[in-house]
This record gives sequence, structure tokens and C-alpha cells, in this order.
Amino acid sequence: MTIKKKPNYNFIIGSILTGLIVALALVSLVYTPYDPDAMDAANKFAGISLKHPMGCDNFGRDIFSRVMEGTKNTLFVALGTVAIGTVFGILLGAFTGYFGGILDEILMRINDAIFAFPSILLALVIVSLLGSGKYNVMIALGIAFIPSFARIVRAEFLKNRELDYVKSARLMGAGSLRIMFVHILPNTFSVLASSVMIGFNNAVLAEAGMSFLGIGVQPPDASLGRMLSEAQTYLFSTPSYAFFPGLVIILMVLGFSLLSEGISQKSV
Amino acid sequence: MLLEVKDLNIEFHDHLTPETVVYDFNLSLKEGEIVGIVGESGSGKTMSALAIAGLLNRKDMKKSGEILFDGKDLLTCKRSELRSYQGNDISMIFQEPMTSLNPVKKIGAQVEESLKIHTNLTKEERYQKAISILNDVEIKDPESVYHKYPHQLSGGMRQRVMIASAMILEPKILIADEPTTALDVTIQAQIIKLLKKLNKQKKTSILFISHDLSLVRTLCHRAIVMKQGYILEEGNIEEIFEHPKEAYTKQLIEAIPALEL
Amino acid sequence: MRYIGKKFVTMLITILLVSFFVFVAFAVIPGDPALSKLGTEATYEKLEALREEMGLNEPLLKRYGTWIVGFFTGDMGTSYSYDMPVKDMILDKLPITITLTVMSFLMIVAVSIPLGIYTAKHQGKAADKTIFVLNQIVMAIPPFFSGILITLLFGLVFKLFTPGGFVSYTKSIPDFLAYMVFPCIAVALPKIAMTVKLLRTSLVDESKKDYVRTAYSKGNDKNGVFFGHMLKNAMIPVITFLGMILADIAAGSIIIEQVFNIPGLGRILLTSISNRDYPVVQAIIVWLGIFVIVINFCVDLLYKVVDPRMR
Amino acid sequence: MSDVILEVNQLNTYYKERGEKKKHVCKNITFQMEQGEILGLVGESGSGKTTLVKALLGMVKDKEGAIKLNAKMPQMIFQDPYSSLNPSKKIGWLLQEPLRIKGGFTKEEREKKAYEMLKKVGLNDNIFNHYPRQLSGGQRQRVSIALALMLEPELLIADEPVSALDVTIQAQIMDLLLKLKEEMGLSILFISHDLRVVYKMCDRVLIMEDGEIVEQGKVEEVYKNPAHPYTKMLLEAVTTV
Repeated sequence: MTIKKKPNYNFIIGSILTGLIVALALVSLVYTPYDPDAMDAANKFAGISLKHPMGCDNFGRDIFSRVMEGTKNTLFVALGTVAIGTVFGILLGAFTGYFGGILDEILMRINDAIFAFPSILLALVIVSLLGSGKYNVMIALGIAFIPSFARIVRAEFLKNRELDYVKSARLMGAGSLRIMFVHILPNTFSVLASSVMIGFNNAVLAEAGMSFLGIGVQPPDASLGRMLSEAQTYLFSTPSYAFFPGLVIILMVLGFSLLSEGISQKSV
Repeated sequence: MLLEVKDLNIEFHDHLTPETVVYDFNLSLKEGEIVGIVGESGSGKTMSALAIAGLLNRKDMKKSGEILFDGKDLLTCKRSELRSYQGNDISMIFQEPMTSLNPVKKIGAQVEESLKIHTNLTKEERYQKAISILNDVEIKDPESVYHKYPHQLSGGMRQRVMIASAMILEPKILIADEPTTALDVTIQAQIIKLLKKLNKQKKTSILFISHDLSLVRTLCHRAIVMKQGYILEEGNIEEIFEHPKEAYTKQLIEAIPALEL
Repeated sequence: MRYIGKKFVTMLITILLVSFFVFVAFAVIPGDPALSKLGTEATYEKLEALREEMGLNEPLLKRYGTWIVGFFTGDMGTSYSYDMPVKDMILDKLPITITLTVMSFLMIVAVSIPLGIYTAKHQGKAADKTIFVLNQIVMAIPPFFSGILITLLFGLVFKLFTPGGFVSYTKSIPDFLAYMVFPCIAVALPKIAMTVKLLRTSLVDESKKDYVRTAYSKGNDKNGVFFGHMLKNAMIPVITFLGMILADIAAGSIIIEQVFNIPGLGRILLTSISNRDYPVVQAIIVWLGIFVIVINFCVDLLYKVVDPRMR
Repeated sequence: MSDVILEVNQLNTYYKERGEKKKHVCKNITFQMEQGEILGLVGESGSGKTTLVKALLGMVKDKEGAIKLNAKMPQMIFQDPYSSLNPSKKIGWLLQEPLRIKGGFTKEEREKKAYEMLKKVGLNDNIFNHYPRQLSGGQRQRVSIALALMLEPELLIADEPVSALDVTIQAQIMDLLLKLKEEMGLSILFISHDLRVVYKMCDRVLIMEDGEIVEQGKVEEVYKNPAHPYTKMLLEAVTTV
């Protein structure tokens, strides 16, 4: 029987947006129209033109080139954050969920206490201790994201641990590690995938927010959040300075959330 | 004739090709009669029952035929008119008494809900009626059960509560969709006895949907055998069990392990 | 009652735990506060003397004890950079941040709950689809960017408020509130979108449950089923989420205060972080932590009211 | 007198949930199971039969008494064919897993054994590359049986193996189990709430109520002359209904 499917617009639009943004970041690795940090007094606040499709900023730097660079940095930090959060979250969640007991109780209490903290606050604390910069932001946000992933993975393991297929694997003689990572883990992927996507968006927003506050990515690295905070001063005279970095953040987050929406629609 | 279903067809339209789940379903139900609908999963028995109860209103579903109750066609009448029958003249109970009760509402409120919808009784009168119907379904200490929540009751008790809430307005028809499948055998026997009693006392006709032929045999006067959306056979209970016409019916009967005592 | 007592004790333990973690983090990681106060050129003797004076030579647990007792009796230490009591620095900024948090929270609840119910009731219709698209877009706008857009639009173009022209509550409460409306909108917008989406999903999930079928079988109409049966069940996950949102706004206020030039708690936190003024950072973080934990406690209690299975 | 494959003597198990009193679940359970027999275990929900099975498999910590098992690696088939097969693995992979864990087989040997087993339980070869969700309830239960038999156990514990299935499928699965029992010389502990099914399948039966075995004996004898009131009640529930 063929199932009638409406075109999955969420998935299509999400893929296109995400693809564009990723392409922008990848291209910036090898090519940007101008050196993103090259100042040019002659082009201060230059308007939108063929030469400078998004105009220039207060130092005459090409905004388009800086947006490309910033997109790359934001994506990089977000990927790192999600990677740290997922890997440690899976380990923590798998062990506590599967074994339970006292260790689980204690770790989950701590986890809950951390989870209760808004991640940006936690990241601020860590950054204030470690200092700012791209890698420290990544570590800070990564740590802040571990509890939420751990929680999801733990819940899945708790649920699966009681299912008969796990009992059956144990009766075959499979060891705990094999049961956890060969038998149970693949069954958590669908749930994990959607939370990774949401986590990725939160990471993008958090990184941009911290850079906006001046404690994220540091100059000379360009960053979308930082560009926005610099642009705020010239909001009335040169709104395009603020507009483009903001737009890219929105498209990035929108693309990803549509993509994750589309994927969950597909798996139904 | 209390209820007459003529040529009921139910089609799903959520796929590329429409899928018919019930073909030319016919049924007549007299006052005080218990009719069983028997079939395995996918036979269309539950779909037919839901359609009769007026609970199949999904947009991607097409129904044709007639469901005549008191001479009124429930398939084509106005929604508000249909609602005036539901819970009042036609009630339904379901397989899972736990999930079929609202977890956050007290038993009392759920039992007397139909009264609230269909009558103008005062709070006190509703309470009295609720207690008396809880007594009728043989719940001990109905006053305390009235103030409890579903999760505080056992499975059998919950199904009794479901029956009470369906029977409170003494409907002419009770549709019971596998009401004992989720229960232990001893509890199952009690619920069947209770249904028999209510049928005798209140003259309520019962449409009993089940996969369990032995249950249908003890409870029902007549039975309909369904398979893959079609009615295969119908007749008096004795006839069907002693002289089944269809091979499938025979197969169903033979699948029940014999108990020679 | 026993449940409340248990939850209350858990709350106190969590508060102590969190404050201990924060204390240890700030006591261990940043290095020697005496050194940072005196600078690298200080003599060893001077340093030792200051360490003794600041109590840095005591064991960690004892130092924590002294600190936490002081903390709750109003002595939160002295700011390194301003040499004034942390308590005084925080106290007069508190009303600003509280106003920001409460006002945006009220906006979120007032808009998202009716809208969530509306979209769930009209599931699949044009209005629902439009709101879905709007939701997705609004969710993607970071509050600092929507803040900038609001400043541009309402401040610079329509001149409904003066960007950067914050009026303190000590001067004029109406003017203060009028200014705060716009930052609150910026904070509330994405959260409204999220809450609408969650409530809609939650209601749609509930609509597939068996008890809904039972409710219809009794002759309820759509409103009867929605408001009499589904809403209370559907609110259970929403309550948790609203609790998290409240905590999130308090933390997110740091950013929005920056956009709208509001001298609230977030502003001090930020300057203190860049000045490495640890006593101030520590105090604000612990207070925000306590706020979050108390919110969670309230959410637990609310749960108990809504969901009898929790009792 | 055939050999005893399982001997349980004065088994007591306890269960404690945090903040609650310790519960005494299985009370003084004593029975023997002989090589090659199908022993029925009948009880309603909450009777302790699930805990008893867990105890037999060594999954209950808090217990007293003796369990003597004269069979290596007893295997189990479960009630719900939807949760007893790992949804993320293909049937072929699953069937080879016991051999993979045991070790000492080449890939070819494993696959050959898996195909042989599929044939034995009456399934087609093409199922090898299917996921559990692509199969019907009856097919899944056949796969479960195949999976349990891969290690050629002497004792099989069947926990309500047919109660989630349609009646016609039930009959097929019961016939399959009886056939396999003969072919492979299995002993089966058959747990069910359905007295009719037990009557068809079992040689002897244990009746459990509230953690105790209230009656045991040959099926015909117990059914014809039930001694305990609870057994009478159970039988009445089946025969009057």
C-alpha cells in the first residue's frame, strides 16, 4: 500500500536554509571576498553595493566577509558544544539509567541542580573562571549542556532497561556494556537526534548571546553576536550593519528547527 | 426495532488509495437484547461499534449507510442532535478502564458527568444518583469511592466505575468494546455477571464486542462474526456454536482449547 | 503535608549544594584573591597577613560555613572593585530585574495560553498553520536581536520610547514601567512562541487519549472536552516549562539589560565578570540559583494541585 | 522416574521500595519440575508469578531458600512480542547474537544456524533481513521462540506466550511449541492466566495466589477435583463464562 505523503515542506525548507548556511561557513574557510579584518577608512559605513553586498562597518571592513567568518565561528562553537554535551551526556545518562542505585541518585541530584541553572548563566560562571575566548565558550556551553542530554539519555535507558528485549539479551549472556551500547543505545537515537538539533540551536543562540555581551568569541575573530553589539551604536544611521548578522542567526536557527521538525515528521 | 444499521461502510482516506475497513455492515438490536460482535484484530468490529456510538468523526474518514435509532439516522443528523443521544440513550465502555477514565478528575465527577450534560438536576440530586448507580454496579463504600481518583482503584473497580458512568442515565443501548480483556479471569467473570444483571434489571440492550468466543457464548443472545471488514455469519448463539456455516467460524471455535471436565 | 515537607527539605539541601559548588568554584579556580587584591609586587609577609585577615588560611569547609552564615544574615562580602558591601550593590538593582522578569512572564502566560488553546482547537486549519510558521520564525529570533529591532522600530522610527533613556523606579514608577514594556516584549516573544507550540503539542497528544473518547461518548461538545477534560491534563508539561522559562528569563535579563541599557542585576554581573570582582559574581549567581530552586519547589507544589497521581 | 530439571525448595523473596515497608512476595514456594514436562504456572496479576520467574533466572536479589537448576542457560519467551525483540536490529542479526556472545562460530556457521532455526519455527528465509516492526504479532512470537532456542537450552520459560495474540494465531503458536518440545526434548515452564490454554499445553500445573502455591498436581486431576477454593473460583470463572 502506498502512503500518500504531502511534501514535507519543513524538511525541504530546513535543508535548503541549513545547506546555505553551512556552505557559507565552508566557503569562508578558503575564500572571503575581502580580508574580514582589513580596515579601509575610505569605505567607512559604505552602503550596499555590488562590491560590498552588505555594506561596510565603522572601520570600513566588508560586512559580508565578516558575516561569513562569524557564521563559521558560530557553527564551530555550536558543533563543539553539542559534541561535548552529547558524548558526556550519553556516557553519564547510559550508566546512571542502566545501573540505577545510589550513584544514580547522587549524580541525578547534582544533575538536576545544574540543569535548574539556565545554561547561559552556568556558561557565564565558567567563562568568568576560565576566561573568555572561542574554546572556553565551547567548553563552558558544553558543560552547561551535559545535564540536559544526560537526562534524556537516562530516561531512555530507564525505559528500555525494563523492556523484554533487554532481559532476553541478558539471558543470552550479553554483558552490561554490550547491552548498553550495542542493544539499547541505537534505540535512543531517534529521541537523541531531535534533542541534538534543539541543543544545536540553543548553542547557536547562547554563543551569539555571549559574544554579544563581549565574553564569547574574542577579536580578531569575527562573531555574529559581537557584530550585533557593535552595530547597536550605529543603529539609526546604518541599520544594515545590525540587520545582516541578525538575519543570518535567524536563518541558521530557523533552518535547523525546520529540519528537526521535518525529520520528526518523517519518522512518524 | 431499537437500533438498525443498514449497509454501513467505513472508509479511511488518509492514504493514497482509500481503504475500506467495514463493508456493508448490517445489524438490528431489539430492546433488552444482547448481541455480540466477534472477530480478531483488523476485523472491523471496533470501528463498527465506534461508528454506532457516534465516535468516528475524523475528517479523513467516510461513512455511508444508515444507523437508525428510534427512527433517526445518526449518521446524517446534526451533531448537536447526536450529542443529545450520546451518554443519554447510547453509552459506551472501553477496553482499558485506566486510560478511559480522566486521570485528574474525581470518580464522582466522572460518574455524574452525563447527568450534568443531559439533565437539570441539582448537585445534591446528582450525588444521590451517582451513589445509587455505584451501588448498582456493586461497588462497596460508594461514598468514599466518589471522592477518589482513578489511579487509586483496581482494574476491576475502574471498569465498574466506567459501567456506572455509562449507565447512570439508564441508556437504551450500552456498547461494550472488549470490556473485560484487560482484566483478570475472576474479575472478568464478575463483570460479565454484572452486565447480565444490568441487562435484566434495566432492560438495557447491549452490543458486546469481543475476540473471546467463550465470553460471547455465555453472555449474548445473538452474535455476528466479522473478518477483515466483512460480516461472515450471524445468528442465534446456539446456532453459531453448534452449526457454524462458515469455515472461519469453525476455525475460531476450534481455536479455543477444549476443557473436558 | 508530608510531601511538602519532603520537598521543602530537598529544596534546602539543593540550595546548600548549589551554594557550596559555587563557593568552591570561586575559592579554588581563580587563584589567590589576596594576590589579586595586592598585585604581583606584594611582599610575602604582606600577602600572608592579608590572607590571615581574609580568613584564607582556614580549611575550606569552615570558610564556607562562615561565608554562608554571613550570606543569609546579610553580609555578602565586599566588592573588590568598588570597595562597598555587595549587599548594597545588589539590593537597589533587584527591583529592576524582578520587574523585568515578572512583567515578561505575565506577558508570556497571558498571550501563549489562549493562543495555544486556539491553535489546538483549530488544528490543521489555516490559522493553525499560519501560527505555526510565525512561531518557527519568532523562536529563531534571539532576544537581543528582537531588542535591537524593537529599539529601531518603536524607539527610533515611531518614537514610542527613548532608546537608552531608562528612568529609575526611584524617580518615577509610571515612566519606569513604560520603558520596561519594550524590553519585556523582546524577552517574551520567543518564549511565547515556544509555549504556544508546547501547549498545542500537549493538547494534541491529549486529544488522542482514551479518556477523550469517553468524554465524547457522554455527549460532551468540543468545548466541554477541551476545557472540562483535556486542558488540565495538557497543562502538566506546560507548568514545568513555564517554571524553566521563569528561571531562563531571570538569567536572560543579563543580555536584554545590555540591549536596552538598563542598570539591573545583569549589568553588575557583567561588569563584575570582566573586572574579576568575584564576591559580587558569586553573590549574584547564588541568588539567581536560589531563585531558580525556589521556582522549582513552587512548580512541584503546583504539580501536586494539578495532578492527583503525584500525591 | 525421569530426572528433575528444576527443584525449588522453600523459596521466599522480598521486595522493598524506598520509603515503603518490605513486601514478602513469594512465600514458601516449593516444587519440582521434571525433565521433558510442560509445567503450567497459573495465577492472576499480582500473584507473584513474574517475581518467581525472575528469581529462577537469578534476577531477584533479596531471597531465601534453594533453587536447584539442572540445566544450563534457561531461556525465555515473553508475552508481548512487540517489546521482546530489539526494534533497531534485523531478525538475522538478532538470531546470531547468542552465538556471537558465546563465541567460537564463524559468520557462515552463525548464519547457517540462524536460517535453520527460522525454518524450524516455520518462518521464511526472507525474514532474515526484516526488522521486527515489519512482522505480524504471530511472526514475531515465532522469532522470539527461535531466538530462545538458538543456544539449545534444556529449559524454556514461556511467560504468557500466547495471551497477546489472536485466537487462531494462539492455536498455531501452541502447536509449534508442542512440536518443538518433542523435537528438541525441551522442558517448558508455561506461565498463563488462561486455564484453557494450560489444559491444552501442560502436563502438570501450579496454582499461585498471593505469593503462595495453593495447589499443584496433574492438570486433569486438579481441574476435575480442585481442592483449594481459589482454584475452584478460577475454574468457575472459565466454565460459567
